[in-house]
Amino acid sequence: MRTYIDQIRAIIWKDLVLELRTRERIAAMGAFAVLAAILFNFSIDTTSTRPEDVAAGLIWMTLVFGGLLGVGRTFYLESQDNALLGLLTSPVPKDAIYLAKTLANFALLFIVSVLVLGVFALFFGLDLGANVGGIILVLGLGSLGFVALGTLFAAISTGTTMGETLLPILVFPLLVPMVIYGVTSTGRLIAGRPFDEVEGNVRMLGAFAVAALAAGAMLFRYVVED
Amino acid sequence: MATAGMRRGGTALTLVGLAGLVFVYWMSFFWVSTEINQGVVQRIFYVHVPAAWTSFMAFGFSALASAMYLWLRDDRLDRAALCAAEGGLVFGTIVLTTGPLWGKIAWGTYWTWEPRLTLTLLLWFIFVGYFMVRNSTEDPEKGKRFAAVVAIIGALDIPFIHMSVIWFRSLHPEPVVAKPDGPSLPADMLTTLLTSLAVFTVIFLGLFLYRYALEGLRAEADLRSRSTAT
Amino acid sequence: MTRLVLEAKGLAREYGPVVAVDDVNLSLGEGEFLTVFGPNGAGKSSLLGMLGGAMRPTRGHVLIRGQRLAYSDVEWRHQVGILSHRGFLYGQLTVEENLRFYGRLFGLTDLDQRIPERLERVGLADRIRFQVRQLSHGMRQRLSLARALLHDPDVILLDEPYTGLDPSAAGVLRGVLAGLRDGRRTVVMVTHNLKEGLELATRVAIQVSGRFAWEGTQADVGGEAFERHYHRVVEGRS
Amino acid sequence: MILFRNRVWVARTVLACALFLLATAAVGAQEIQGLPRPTALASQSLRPYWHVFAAYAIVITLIGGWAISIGRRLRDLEDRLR
Repeated sequence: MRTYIDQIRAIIWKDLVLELRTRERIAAMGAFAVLAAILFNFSIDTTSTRPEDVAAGLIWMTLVFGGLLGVGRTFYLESQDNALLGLLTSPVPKDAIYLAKTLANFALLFIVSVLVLGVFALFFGLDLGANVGGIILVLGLGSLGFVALGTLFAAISTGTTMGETLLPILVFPLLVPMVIYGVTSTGRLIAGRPFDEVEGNVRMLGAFAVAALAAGAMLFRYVVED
Repeated sequence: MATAGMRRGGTALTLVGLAGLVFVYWMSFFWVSTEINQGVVQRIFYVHVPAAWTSFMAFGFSALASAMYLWLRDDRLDRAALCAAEGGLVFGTIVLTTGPLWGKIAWGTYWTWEPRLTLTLLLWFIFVGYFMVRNSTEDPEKGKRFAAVVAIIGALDIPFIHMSVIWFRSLHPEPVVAKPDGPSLPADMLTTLLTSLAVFTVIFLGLFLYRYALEGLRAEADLRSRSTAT
Repeated sequence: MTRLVLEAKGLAREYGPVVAVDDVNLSLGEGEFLTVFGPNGAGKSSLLGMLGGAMRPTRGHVLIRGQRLAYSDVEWRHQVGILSHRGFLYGQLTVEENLRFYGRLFGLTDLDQRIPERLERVGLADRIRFQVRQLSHGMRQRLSLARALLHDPDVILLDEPYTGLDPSAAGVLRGVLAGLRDGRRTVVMVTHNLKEGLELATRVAIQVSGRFAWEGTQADVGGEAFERHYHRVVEGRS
Repeated sequence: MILFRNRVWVARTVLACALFLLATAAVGAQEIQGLPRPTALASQSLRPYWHVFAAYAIVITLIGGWAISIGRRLRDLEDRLR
């Protein structure tokens, strides 16, 4: 068990150090988030819609598309110099590889989601007030569910000849529950409603994330098998 | 040869099913009475509901066979999953086209994000992904595993999708057959519906076997081309 | 009779209708160095992948020290070191970080002694703080070798290790590989380069269309004559 | 042999067409039957009939299309094997 955790930690550490040195994915996701916020801002007719009414949906869309950008490249990191094979021929259980990769992606996406929230709050003039903690929790759980599915399917799409183009086709239908629960609860929290009101949604988001993680850990071995 | 038997059986079942379909058409046009509130458009129900049932069954079976395939690694299971998935897509397409035709008259709109319709649409897309993944790997074995994973994850996601889309107000008619206090349909409508359910199931099984025979033949062809290549 | 280390029984691998490896049987004892020759597409890399536990055999199985291994078995990877012409290294990590990462994956605890010692052996001790992308191809290959040997495996698998190396780098690699013949380890190398493959081998096999078309020992290989023999075997079978 | 296979092909096509025509005729018959009916139905246009007709035609087309496509693929494969 101790080795298992240490192996997970080693892979997370490796992924984050690589990300810190290249800043490839975080820069792409961050830039995408800010630019999307700017475009969204101009895509709304403020005379007919109040920005805060649509902010929740746009935040989640930014997160989903931006996340896809970063998560899709998870395994390209490994494919330069065939390092994935090195990983697979070391005595690490496949589920540990999956969990580590997912958690490293989660760290990145969570940072991006907080950034997205900040940027939208700034551009759309949202008054988050006392609900900031709740919103961040919701975004965190959503990110976790997203990367849990995203990492698994990134491994699949990387293994196909279609590559990243396949990723959205595979994950978008599966992400519907997450988007529904996430958007409704974020929207209500932005509107200043108490956290109790969205507790059920948050639970469902959590359940979705946990189920996705469990399924991913179970099935990942069949994806990377050669 | 097993494949040839499968093929004959499939053809026979399909012909029985198609004859049954003619009968169902006759029943729903000439025999069953017109529903009082919705009028004649309610007759779509006799093909829509059985198609939905068949496609769900097919997708469920595909996911199950996929899981068994990953476990046992028997190619026959993968072939079964593939054939069921194809059938699921065909019947799913029936659901997704007949539903709006009915909805336009009954609800006044072709499409609504009604839970069961949404679920069918998403399942349909998940299984489109199943075929895209399958056909875009260089190593066919890899494609089989990837597709199996897609089918399983899709099946696991169904409860979540179902619960989440229910958050939208449901416009879909309440279940009329599978209810605790017995079916609420008039007897002749119920008979028509149940006959149609049986007929659709038989058609699916027949075409499934027929399709399965095709995959079996393909596997034989692969085997043969291999022995001549080396 | 030396003790058996690596065995393969009826190993086969198919990619759909394509047969990459077809019914290969092996048994190698301690100190043996097997070189598998074969043209491109003969299934050499697939064979090595199955021996290393990176690839699931379609049929057959691998044994290490008499123990039959399951594909999902984690333990087996402790006993195998793999060196391919692709290094399994991360360009943005330093030499030390790369080794430390793999060391942690193998659950090694004495990395502070082990890493300098291994780097000394491959002559990279002075590059320990360099990022891998700053190293030449030859140095990278030596680092990969240090990585493959980090956990002291009994079985070492080499996949075209000389590919892309200049003569001097190849010379260094040759020296280190020669050091592997210490009587305890078992080495399997696959290559299509006859000269490099014969230097260290105690046993030789020629793989064509997935099968071992010819097997022999170093003694059966008579210098110049082997090249003609090789071509005859390859053309005869493919 | 080819003749035989063609005959299967023709039989299938004829069957599909027959079912299609039957559906059309059935709708027409129902229309005539349905027309004199009073009240709720009389106020509706003929549009529902067309929707029913289209739905039933889609069912036939898709099921028949799938069957025909399987048959075609089977034949292609057999030709290749021969």
